[in-house]
Amino acid sequence: MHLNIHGLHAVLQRWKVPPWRTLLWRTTLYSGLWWVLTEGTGSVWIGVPLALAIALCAPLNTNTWSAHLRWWKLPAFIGFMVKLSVSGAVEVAKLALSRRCDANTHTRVYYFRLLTCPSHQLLMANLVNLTPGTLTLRISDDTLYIHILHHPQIAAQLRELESRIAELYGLKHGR
Amino acid sequence: MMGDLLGIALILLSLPFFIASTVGLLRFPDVYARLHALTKADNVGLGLICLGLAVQADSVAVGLKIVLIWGLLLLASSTGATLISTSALRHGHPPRQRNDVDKHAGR
Amino acid sequence: MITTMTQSLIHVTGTTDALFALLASILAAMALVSLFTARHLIRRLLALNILSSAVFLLLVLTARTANGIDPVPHALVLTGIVVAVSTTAVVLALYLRRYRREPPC
Amino acid sequence: MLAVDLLLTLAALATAGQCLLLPGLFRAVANLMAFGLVMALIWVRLDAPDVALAEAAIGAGITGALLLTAVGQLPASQRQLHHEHYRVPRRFIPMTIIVVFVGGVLWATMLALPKVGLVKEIAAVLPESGAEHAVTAILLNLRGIDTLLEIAVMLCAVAAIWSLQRAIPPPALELNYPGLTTLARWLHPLFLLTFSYFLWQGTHAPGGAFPAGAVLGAGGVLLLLTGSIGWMYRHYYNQLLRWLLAAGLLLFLATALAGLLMTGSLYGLPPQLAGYFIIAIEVAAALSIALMLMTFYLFGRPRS
Repeated sequence: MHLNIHGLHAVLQRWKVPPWRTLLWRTTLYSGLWWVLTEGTGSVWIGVPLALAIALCAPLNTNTWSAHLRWWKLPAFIGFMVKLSVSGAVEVAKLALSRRCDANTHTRVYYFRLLTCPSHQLLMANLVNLTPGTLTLRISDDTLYIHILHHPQIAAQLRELESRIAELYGLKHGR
Repeated sequence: MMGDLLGIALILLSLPFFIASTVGLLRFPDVYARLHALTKADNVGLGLICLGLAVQADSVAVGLKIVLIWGLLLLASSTGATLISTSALRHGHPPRQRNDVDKHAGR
Repeated sequence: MITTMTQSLIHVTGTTDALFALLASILAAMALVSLFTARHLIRRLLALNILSSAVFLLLVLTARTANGIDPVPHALVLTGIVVAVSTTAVVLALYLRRYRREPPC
Repeated sequence: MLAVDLLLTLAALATAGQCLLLPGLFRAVANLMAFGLVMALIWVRLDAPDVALAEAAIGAGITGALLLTAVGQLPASQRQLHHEHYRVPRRFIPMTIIVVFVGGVLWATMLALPKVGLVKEIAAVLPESGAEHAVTAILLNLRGIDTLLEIAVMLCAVAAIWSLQRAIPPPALELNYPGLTTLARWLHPLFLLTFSYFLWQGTHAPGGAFPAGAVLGAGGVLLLLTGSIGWMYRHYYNQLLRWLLAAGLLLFLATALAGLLMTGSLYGLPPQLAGYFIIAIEVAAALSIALMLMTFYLFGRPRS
C-alpha cells in the first residue's frame, strides 16, 4: 500500500489562482457571510483567513461571479422584483380563494432578445418564477418555455424583466 | 416596543399568504398551477415572517442572518420549481391547455 | 386505577413529555407492525427508519431530568443518527445489487 | 406551547402513517423526508439543538437523496407498492388493535421510567475535558471510544457497499436541468462556511463534529448529484479516496494512543492539552463523516 502521488498531483494541477480582483471580492463577501453566520461574535482572525482559503481553493471557482454586475443598480432592481413578487403573490392568493378557481392555464414560448449568456438566461428563468402568473417550464438555447396561469399582458411584463436584467449587467438595448 | 409591534404585524400579515398558497395547492388543477401557488404566495409569506423576525432581532448581524435565510429560500424554491416542472414535462405530464398555444408571442 | 396512575405520572413528568412519549410509543408500534407485515423491502427500510426515530425520541425524553438536560443521551442519539444512515445506505446498495446485471467485483 | 406540541405530534403521526401506508414508493419516500423535518422541529422543542441540526441535514437530506436515487434505479415494476391492500378492514382492524395495544404498553412503560441522568457528574468533569459544550465534550473526550467505534462502523458500511457492486454513475443532470449545477456552484462556499461555523461553535455551543459533517456531507451529495465531483468516481483516484476515508479513523486512533502514553488510559487526554486534542479530533471526525456520507451516495466501488 503506498499513497498514489499522481492522483493528488492531478487534483492539484487543475487548481488555479483566480484573478486578484475576483479574489478580493470573494474574500470580502465570504468574510461578510462569516460575520453574519456567527452573528457578529466570530473572531476576525478566523473569519478572514477562512474566507481567503475558501475563495482560493473552492473546487469550482470558475465563472460563478459575473464581473460586469453594476452594483449601484442592484437596490432598484431588488425593489422592482419585490414589487413584482408581491403582486404575483396577491394574484395567486386571489385566484386560489375565488369561488370558481378557474385557472386559464396555457403555455407560451419566449425568445430572448438581449440576454445571450447562459448564466444571465438562467437568472431570468429563475426570476420568471417569482413574477405574477408565470413559471419556467424549460430553458433551452435562447428560448424559454413558460407556463402561464391567467395573466393577460404577459409579453410586455417579460420584456420589461429582460431589459431590466440587461441593464443590470450593462448589456446593450435592442438587437 | 415599536419593533415588536411591527414584527407581530408583519408575521400576522404573512398568514393570509400561507393560507392562500395551501388552498391553491389543494384546489389548482395540475402540477404546474400548484407550483405557481407554492413559489409565489409562499415566498412572500416567508419573506414577511423573516422581516417580522428581523425587525425584532437584537443586533444587525442576527437580522442579516434571517434575511440571508430568506434569500436562500428564494433561490432554492425558484430553482426547485423549474426543476420540478422540467422533470414533470420530461416524464410525460403535459400541462392543461385552455387556449391555443401562441408560438410566436415573444417576437 | 390505571387512569389515576396515568394522571399522577403526567403530573410528575409534564404534559409535553407525556405527549411526546405517546408519540414515540405510537410511532414505534406502527413501525414495528409495518416492519413485520410489509412485503416490499424498501417499505421495511422506511419502517426501520421510523422505528429508529421513535427510539431516539425515547432517549431524548429520558434526558429531561429534574436536575436539567442530561447531555449523554443527546450524544448517543447523534451517534445513532449517523449509524442509521449507514444502515440505510448498506441496505439500499444490497437491494440495488439484485437489479443490476453487472458481475460483482 | 401545548398547541405547538400537539401540532408537531399530529404532523409526525400523519407523515409517518402516510409513509407506511400509501401506495407508491416515491410518495412514501417524500413523506419520510417530511417526517425527518418534523422530527428536527421536535428536537428543537425538546431542547436538543445538536440532534436537530444533524437530523435536518441527515434525516431529511441525505437519507432522502439516497432513497430517491435508489428508487429511481429500480425497474418500473418494483416502484409500486400497490399489492399491499391496507384498506381492507379484515387486515386493518387487527392491525389497529395491535398498534393501540403495543403503543399503550410502551407509553405506560415510558412514563414509569426513572429519569436519573448524569447532569451533575458531567458538569463536574466539564472543566477538565477541554470543551465548554457538554455534548461535544462527551462525544470527543469523555466517551471518545464510542465516536471511534461509530466511525469504524461507517467505514465498515463503506467497505460493505464497495464489495457489492460498481458505483452508479451520476446522472447527466446538467444537460437537462441547468439550474441545479449553478445552484450547487453558488451554494458550495456557503456549505464550507457553515461547516467551519459549526466546527468553531462546537466547543462552546450546539454544533460540533456531527452536525458539521452532516452539513458538509449534504453539500457534497448535492455536488455529486450535479456531477461536479467527478474524481470520486474514477479508478485513478481510488487510492487517494481510500486514504482519505481512513484518515479520520487513523488520526482518532493516534489521539487515543497519545492519551494512553501520556496518562496511562486509553483516551485519557491530559487536561492542559485537551483543548487542542479536541479541535484536532473534531476536524478529523467531521471531515471523515462528510466524506463517508458522500461515499454512501456512490452505491458501489468506483471503477473506470
